[in-house]
Amino acid sequence: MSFPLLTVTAALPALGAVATAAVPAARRTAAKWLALVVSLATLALAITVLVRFDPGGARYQLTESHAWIADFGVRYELGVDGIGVALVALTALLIPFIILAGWHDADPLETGSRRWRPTQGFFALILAVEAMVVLSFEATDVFLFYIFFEAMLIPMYFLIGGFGDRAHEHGEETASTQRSYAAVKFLLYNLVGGLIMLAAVIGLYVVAGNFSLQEIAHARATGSLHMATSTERWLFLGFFFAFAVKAPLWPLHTWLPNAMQESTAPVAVLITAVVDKVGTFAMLRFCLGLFPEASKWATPVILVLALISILYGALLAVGQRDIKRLVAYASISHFGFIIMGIFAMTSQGQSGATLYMVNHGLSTAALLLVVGFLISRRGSRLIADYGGVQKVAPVLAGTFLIGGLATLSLPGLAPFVSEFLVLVGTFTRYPAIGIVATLGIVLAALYVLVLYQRTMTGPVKPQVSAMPDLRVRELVVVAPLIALLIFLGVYPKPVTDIVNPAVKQTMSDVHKKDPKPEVEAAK
Amino acid sequence: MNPVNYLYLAALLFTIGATGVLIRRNAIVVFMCIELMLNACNLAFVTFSRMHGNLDGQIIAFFTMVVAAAEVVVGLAIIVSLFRTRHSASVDDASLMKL
Amino acid sequence: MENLIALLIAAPLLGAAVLLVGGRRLDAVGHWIGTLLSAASFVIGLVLFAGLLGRDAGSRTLIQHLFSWIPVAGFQADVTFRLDQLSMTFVLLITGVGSLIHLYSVGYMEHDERRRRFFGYLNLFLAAMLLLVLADNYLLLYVGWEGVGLASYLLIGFWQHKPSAATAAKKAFLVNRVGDMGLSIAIMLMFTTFGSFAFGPVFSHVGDTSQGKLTAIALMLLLAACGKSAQVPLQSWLGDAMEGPTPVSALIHAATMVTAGVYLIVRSGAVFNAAPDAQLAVTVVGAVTLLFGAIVGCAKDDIKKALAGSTMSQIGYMVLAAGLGPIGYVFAIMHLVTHGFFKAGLFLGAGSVMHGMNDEVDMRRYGGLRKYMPVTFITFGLGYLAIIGFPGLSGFFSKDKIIEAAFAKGGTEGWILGGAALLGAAITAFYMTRVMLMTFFGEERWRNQPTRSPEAPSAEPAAEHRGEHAEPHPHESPKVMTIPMIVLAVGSVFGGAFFSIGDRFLHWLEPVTGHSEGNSPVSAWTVTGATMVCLVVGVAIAWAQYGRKPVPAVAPRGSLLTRAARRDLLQDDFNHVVLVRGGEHLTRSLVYVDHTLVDGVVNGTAAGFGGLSGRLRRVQNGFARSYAVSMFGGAALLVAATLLMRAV
Amino acid sequence: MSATQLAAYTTSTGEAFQFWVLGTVAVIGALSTVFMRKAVHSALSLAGTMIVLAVFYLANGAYFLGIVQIVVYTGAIMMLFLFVVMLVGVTAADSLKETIKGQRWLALLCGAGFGVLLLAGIANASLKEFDGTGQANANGNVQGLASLIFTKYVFAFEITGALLITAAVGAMVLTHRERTERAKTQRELSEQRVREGTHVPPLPAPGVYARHNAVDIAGLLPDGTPSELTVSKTLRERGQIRDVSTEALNDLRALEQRAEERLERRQIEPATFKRAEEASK
Repeated sequence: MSFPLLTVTAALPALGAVATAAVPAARRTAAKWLALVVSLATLALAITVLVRFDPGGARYQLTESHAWIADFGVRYELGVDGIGVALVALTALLIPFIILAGWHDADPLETGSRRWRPTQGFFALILAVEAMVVLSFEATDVFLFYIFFEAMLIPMYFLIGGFGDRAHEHGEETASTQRSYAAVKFLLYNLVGGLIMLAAVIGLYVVAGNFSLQEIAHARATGSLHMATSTERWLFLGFFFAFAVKAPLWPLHTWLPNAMQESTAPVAVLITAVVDKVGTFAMLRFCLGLFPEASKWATPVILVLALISILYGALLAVGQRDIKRLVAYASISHFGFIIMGIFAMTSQGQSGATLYMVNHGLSTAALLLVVGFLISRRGSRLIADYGGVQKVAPVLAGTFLIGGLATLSLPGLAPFVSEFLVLVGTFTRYPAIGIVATLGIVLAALYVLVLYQRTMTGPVKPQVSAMPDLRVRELVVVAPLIALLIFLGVYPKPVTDIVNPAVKQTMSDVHKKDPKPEVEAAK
Repeated sequence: MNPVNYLYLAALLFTIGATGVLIRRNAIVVFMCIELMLNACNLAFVTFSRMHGNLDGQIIAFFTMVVAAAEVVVGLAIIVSLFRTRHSASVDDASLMKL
Repeated sequence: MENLIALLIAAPLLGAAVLLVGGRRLDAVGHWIGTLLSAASFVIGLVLFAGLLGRDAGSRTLIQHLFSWIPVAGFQADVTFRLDQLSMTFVLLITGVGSLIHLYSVGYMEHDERRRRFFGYLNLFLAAMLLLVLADNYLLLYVGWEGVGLASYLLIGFWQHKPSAATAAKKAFLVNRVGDMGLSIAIMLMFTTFGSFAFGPVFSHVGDTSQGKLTAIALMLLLAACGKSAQVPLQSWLGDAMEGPTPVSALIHAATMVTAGVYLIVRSGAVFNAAPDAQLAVTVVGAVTLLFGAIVGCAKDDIKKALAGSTMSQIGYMVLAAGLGPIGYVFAIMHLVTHGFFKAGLFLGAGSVMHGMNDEVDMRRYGGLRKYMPVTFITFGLGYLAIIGFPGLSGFFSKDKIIEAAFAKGGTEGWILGGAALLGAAITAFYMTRVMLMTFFGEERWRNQPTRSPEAPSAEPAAEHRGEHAEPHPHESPKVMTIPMIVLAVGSVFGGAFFSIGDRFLHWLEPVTGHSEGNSPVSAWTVTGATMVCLVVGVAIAWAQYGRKPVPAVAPRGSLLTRAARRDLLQDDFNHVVLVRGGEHLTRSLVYVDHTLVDGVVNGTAAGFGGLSGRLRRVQNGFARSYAVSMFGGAALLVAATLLMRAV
Repeated sequence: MSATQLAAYTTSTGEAFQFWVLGTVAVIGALSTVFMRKAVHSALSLAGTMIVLAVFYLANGAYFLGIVQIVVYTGAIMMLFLFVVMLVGVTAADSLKETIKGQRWLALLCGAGFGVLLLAGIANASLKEFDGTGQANANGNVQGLASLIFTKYVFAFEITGALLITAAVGAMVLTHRERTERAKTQRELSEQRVREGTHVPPLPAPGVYARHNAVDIAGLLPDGTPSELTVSKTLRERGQIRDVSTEALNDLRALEQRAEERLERRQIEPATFKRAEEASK
C-alpha cells in the first residue's frame, strides 16, 4: 500500500478548514495566514502529484481503493488521469491567489454596520470548497463523486450568501437580500440537478451492480455489461443534466450571473474558475466514459445548445451594465466553447476543451480579481461609474487589459490555443457549427473592448480621480497569473503532453476516430 | 345475550368521547372526554378477556387504568399551571402552533 | 545563420518587455532603448540580407525551427520561421522604416509624459509584424496578425483620454477581428483539407483538392486581407485610425501593417493561382478600393485623413496587382515597398507641419508654408511627386507596372481594371496636388485667426504642453525629425529606379512568387503615355481649383458626391444604422428575454410553489382541536381501509 | 356451581336486563359529559358513567377491576377533577358556541362515521360463541391477575410503577411554587405600603360602604366610587365581580332622601350623588 498521495492532497485543505475555523475570533490575521499556508502546502502536494504522474503510464494513476459501504458496492476509489491531474493542479494553483485576493474581503465592516463578517469562516469555507473540488476530480467511484459533487454546494452557498461586496450601491439591506436570493438560486439549481443525477446514479447501480467507474467502463467495453439503448440514454440524460447545470449550459445558466454578481470577486473566481469546472470535467469523464453511445446520440442537440450558449452569452455580455455580470455572461460563452469541444468528439476538440478549462480558469481569475480590486476602490459595480481609470491607475488598467485580452483569446495568450483547438476540432466534424461559433471571437472582442473603453479610457471621472494604483499584495496576486497566461500561450506543450493520452483514451471509449483530412499532406 | 353488546357499547362510548374532545373547548371537559374514551377501551378489553377466557385483557385494562391515572395527574397539573398564567382553561387559547 | 532569424523578432520584443514592465525609472532613456533595439533588428536584417545575397537564387530560403507549439494528435503547429526573398523584403522595409520612425518619434513625442510607453508599443508592433512576415505556417502568422492588430489598437488609442481616440481604437480592432475570423476559418479549412496549415505542405498539395475548397480558402484569406488592409468593405476603420499620433499613422497605417493583407495574398499565391474566381474577387476589391480611397481623399480637409484615403487607394493598387496573379505579384510588392517610402515620408511631413502649426490638421488653415519649413516642403514635395508617379521617381515605376499588368490580364476584365487604375492615377494626381497646394502654396490662411476654433478639438494634445492659443508661428522641425524625412525622401526618389533598372526586384522575388509576362493588348509605352495624360489632367484640374482661386478658409457645402466623400461615402452611417443600432437592439432584447423568459420560467415555478404553500398554510390554524379532527378523520379512514381489505 | 362461574360462560337474562338498563344510563352519562355547559356537571355525569362501567366489569367477571374502577377512577381521579374544577372556577360556564369554522360539523361527521365504522367492524367480526372466564377465574380473579402480573407482566408492572412516581413528581414540579424568600410580616407589609404610598390604610372590607352584604360586590369608597380592592383576590382572578349597579345607587339615593325628610335636614346638593353616579358609570 503506497502513500495515499491523492487522499492527503484533499485531506490537507479539509483539515486546514477546520483549523482555520477554530482560530479564535480575535486572531483574524492568524487565520488568514494559516489558510494561506495550508493552500500553499496543498499546491506543493498537487505539484508532487503532477510530477509523480506519468503521461505514458496507465490511465488512472496513484489509485487508492478501499471498501466503504460493502452492501451497495460503494468503494472509496481515487485515481487521476491526465485531465484530472491538470484540473487538480489548476485548483490547487488558484486557491492561494483567491485567498490572497480576498485578504480583506471578510474583515469586519466599519463600526455602525449591522453585519459582522466572520473572517475565519470565509477562509475556512474556501479551503473546504477546495477539498471537495479536489476530491471530485479524483474520485473514480460514481457514488463517491456524487457525494462530493453535492457537498460542494454547502460551503459555496454560505460563501455566496454570507459575503458580498464591501460597498453596494443600494445599501447593505438590499445587498443582503439580493445576496440571499442569489445564494438560494444557486443552491436550488444545483440541488435539482444533483437530485436528478442521484436518480441516475441509483439507476446505474441497478443496471451495473456497482459504482466503480473503471469496472463499469471496462464491462461496457468488453460487452459483458449490456445496457438497453433507452436505459443508457435516460441515465446519460440524468448525469448530463446535473453537469449542464453546474457548468452552466444555456438555458440552465441564469444562476451564474446572480451568483457572481452578488459574491465577492474571489468567490466569483471560485465559482466560475474552479467549481464549474467540475461540471465540464464530469461530462468528459462520466458522460462519455460511461455512456458512449448515448453521448453520440445526444451530440447534435448538445452542440446546438453549446453554440447558443456561446453567442447568447457573448451578446448578453455586451448588453450588461454591471461589470461582474458581464464577466459572468462571458464565462457562459466560454463554457459553451468547452462543452462544444467535449462533444465534438475529436481529439483536437477534447484536448482543446481540457486546455480551455485550465486557461479559462487562469484568464477569468486574472480578469475577475482585477475587477474586484477596481470595485473595492470605487465601491460600485456599474460600468457607468468608471472612466479614465487608465490615467490615474495605469498598472491596474494594464493588468485589466491583459486579463481582457486573454478573455477575448488573443493569440500569444493561453486561451487562444484552447479556443482555436476547440474551433478546429468542431470544424473538422461539423463545419457549419464551427463557422458560426467563430462569430464568438468577434463578439468577445466587442464586449471586452467596450468594457475597457468605458471604464479605463476617456476623461477621468471625479470619483475615480483619487483611485490608488495596485498595491503590492494585489500585484503579487495578478502578476503570476499573467505570467502563466503568457507562458502557456507561447508554450502550452507541458499541458498538452499530459492531456493528450487521456484524450486518446476517451476517444477510444466512445469508439471515435478523428476524421481524416481530405488530402493526406506530408507532415 | 351475547357479550358482543358490551363491545358495541364500548364503541359507542368511545365515539362519544372522541366527539367530545373535538367539540369542547374547556380543557377540563376535554380531559374528561379522554377519560371516557379510555374507559370505553377498558370495557372492550374486559369483554375480550371474557370472550377469550383468559385474563390478559384484564391485565391490559389494569395497566391502562394506571397509566390513565398518571396521565390525569400530569394533565391536570398542566391545566392548573396554564390557568395560572393565562386565566383561562380554553384549549383554543393555546393556539401558538400557528406558523 | 538561420539562428539569427529569431533574434530579428527577439530584439524589439525584448525592448517592448523592458519598456512596458520597466516602469517610470526608464522614462529618461526609454525612447533611446526602443530606437536602438529596432535599429539592432534592422542591422540583423541587413546581415541576413547579405547572407541571402551570398547564396544562389534557388536556395535563398532559410528555415528556423524553434519548438513544437501546439502538438495535438493530427494538429501540429510549430514555431518555425521562414526567411525567403519575400519575407526578407518585408523585414528590411519594416525594420528600416520602423527605425527611422522611432528616431522621428523621439522628437515628435518629446513633450508627451508617456513617451516610454509609446516606444514600448512601437517595439511590440515591430516584433508582431516581423513574426507575421517570418512565420512558416498560417497559425503562427495569425499570431503576428493579431499582434499587429493589438499594437495598432494600443497606438491608435494612445491618447486614451480622448473618447474619439478610444473609440477609433476599438473600431479598428473590431473590424480587424472580422477579418481575423476569415483567417481562422481559412486555417480550419486548410486543416480539414490538407491536414496541415504550414506553407510547404499546403502549397505543394494545392493540386490535389477541389476547386471549390480552394476558392473558399482563398476568399476567406481575402476577407482577412480586407480587414487588415482596409479594403472595401472593411475599410471604415482606417480613417478614424488617424486619431493616433502621426508617427503611428506613418509606420502602421501607411508603410507596414496595412500592407499585411497584400503580403498574405502574395504569400498564398499558390492557392490564389488555383482559384481564378477568388482572384477575380481580389481584383474587384482592389479596383473598387483604389477608386473609393481616391474619392475620399479628394474631399477630406484633414491632411491626415486625406493621406489615409490615399493610402487606402494605393493599397487598392497593390491588391489589384496581387489579384492579377503571377503577372502582378512582384509589382504589388514593389509598389508596396516604394509606397512604404513615400507615404511614410508624406505622413512624417504632415506630422512636421502639424508640429509647426500647433497640431492644426485642417488644411484650410494652412497655406504658404513653404518658406517657413523648407525641409519639410522639399521632402513632402518629393514624396508628392513620387506618389503621383512623376516620371523617374519611384511611384512612376511601380504604379505604371501595375497598370500595365492590369491591362495585361486581358479580356474585358483587363480593360475595366486597367481603366479603373488609370482613373485612379488621375484622381491621385488631383488630390495630392490639392494637398500640396493647400498646404504649402497660396496665401497664409493661418494668419490673424485663433489657432483652432473651440468646437474643433485638438487632434494631438501635445499642444496643451506648448499650449499657446494665439496665432501659430510656423517653424521647421528639429533635426531628429527632419533626418528621417530626408532619408525617406531619398528612398522615394531613387527606390523605384533602383528596383526597376534591369528588373532587379523582379529577379529577386521571382523564385518565391513566380512571374509571367501577360500578353498586353496595348504596348507598355501606350500605357505610360495614358498614365502621363491622366496625371497632367489631374494636376491641371487641381491647380485650376486650388491654385488659381484662393482656398476658402471654411469648406464650401460642395456637391452631393463631395459631401458623401467627406463622410467616407456613407460607409460609417451604414455601419452605424445596420450594425451598431441593430446590435444594440438585439442585445437589449436578449437581456430582456434572459430576464423575463429564461429566468422568468424558473422564478415563476418558485412563485407557484410559494403560493401553494401559502394556501396550505391556512389549514395550520394552530387550534389543537382542528388538528385532532384531522387525526380522527385519518383514524376513521384507516378503519375503513382495513375493513375494505378484509371485505375484499 | 357458584354464581361467579355461572356468570363466566353464560349470560343470564338478568345480566341482559342489567346491560340494557345500565347501558342506556352509561350512554346518557357520556352524552351529558359532553354536552353539559358546566364542568362540574360534566364531571358528575362522567362519574356516573364510570360507576356503571364498574358494574359491567363485575358482570364480566373482572371483579378486581370493577373494584379498582370504583376506588381509583370514581374515587380518586374524579375527585381530582372536581378539585381542579373548583380551582378553575365552578361558575365559569363556557358557552358551547363554536368558534372555529366548520369544526363542529366536521367533528360530528367524523364521530358518526367513525362510530358507524367501528360498529360495522365489530358486527363484521361475527363473534358468535365465547368461552367465559370460568377456568381463568378458577382460583380467584385477584389471584389470577396477581400471578400474571408478577410473572408474565412483571417488567411492565415495574415500569408502570416508575411511571406513576414520575407523574407524581412531575405534577408537583408543575404546580408547586417554591417560596424563595420568607413571608413578609404584617409590619413590613404596612411599612412597604407607606413607602410606596399605596393603600396606606388597610384594605376596606367588602360591602362596608356599599351598604350591601354581597362578597362579590365592590365596596364604595367615601367619595362613592366602587373599589375592586374590597373583593377577595380569588373572586377577582375568576372575574366574578359584580359592580355596584345603577339601580343599587338609585335606591341608595332614595334611602338617603327618606332619611333627610325624617330628620328635616336641608336638601343636600345632588352634586355628591352625581359624582357617585359618574363614578359608577
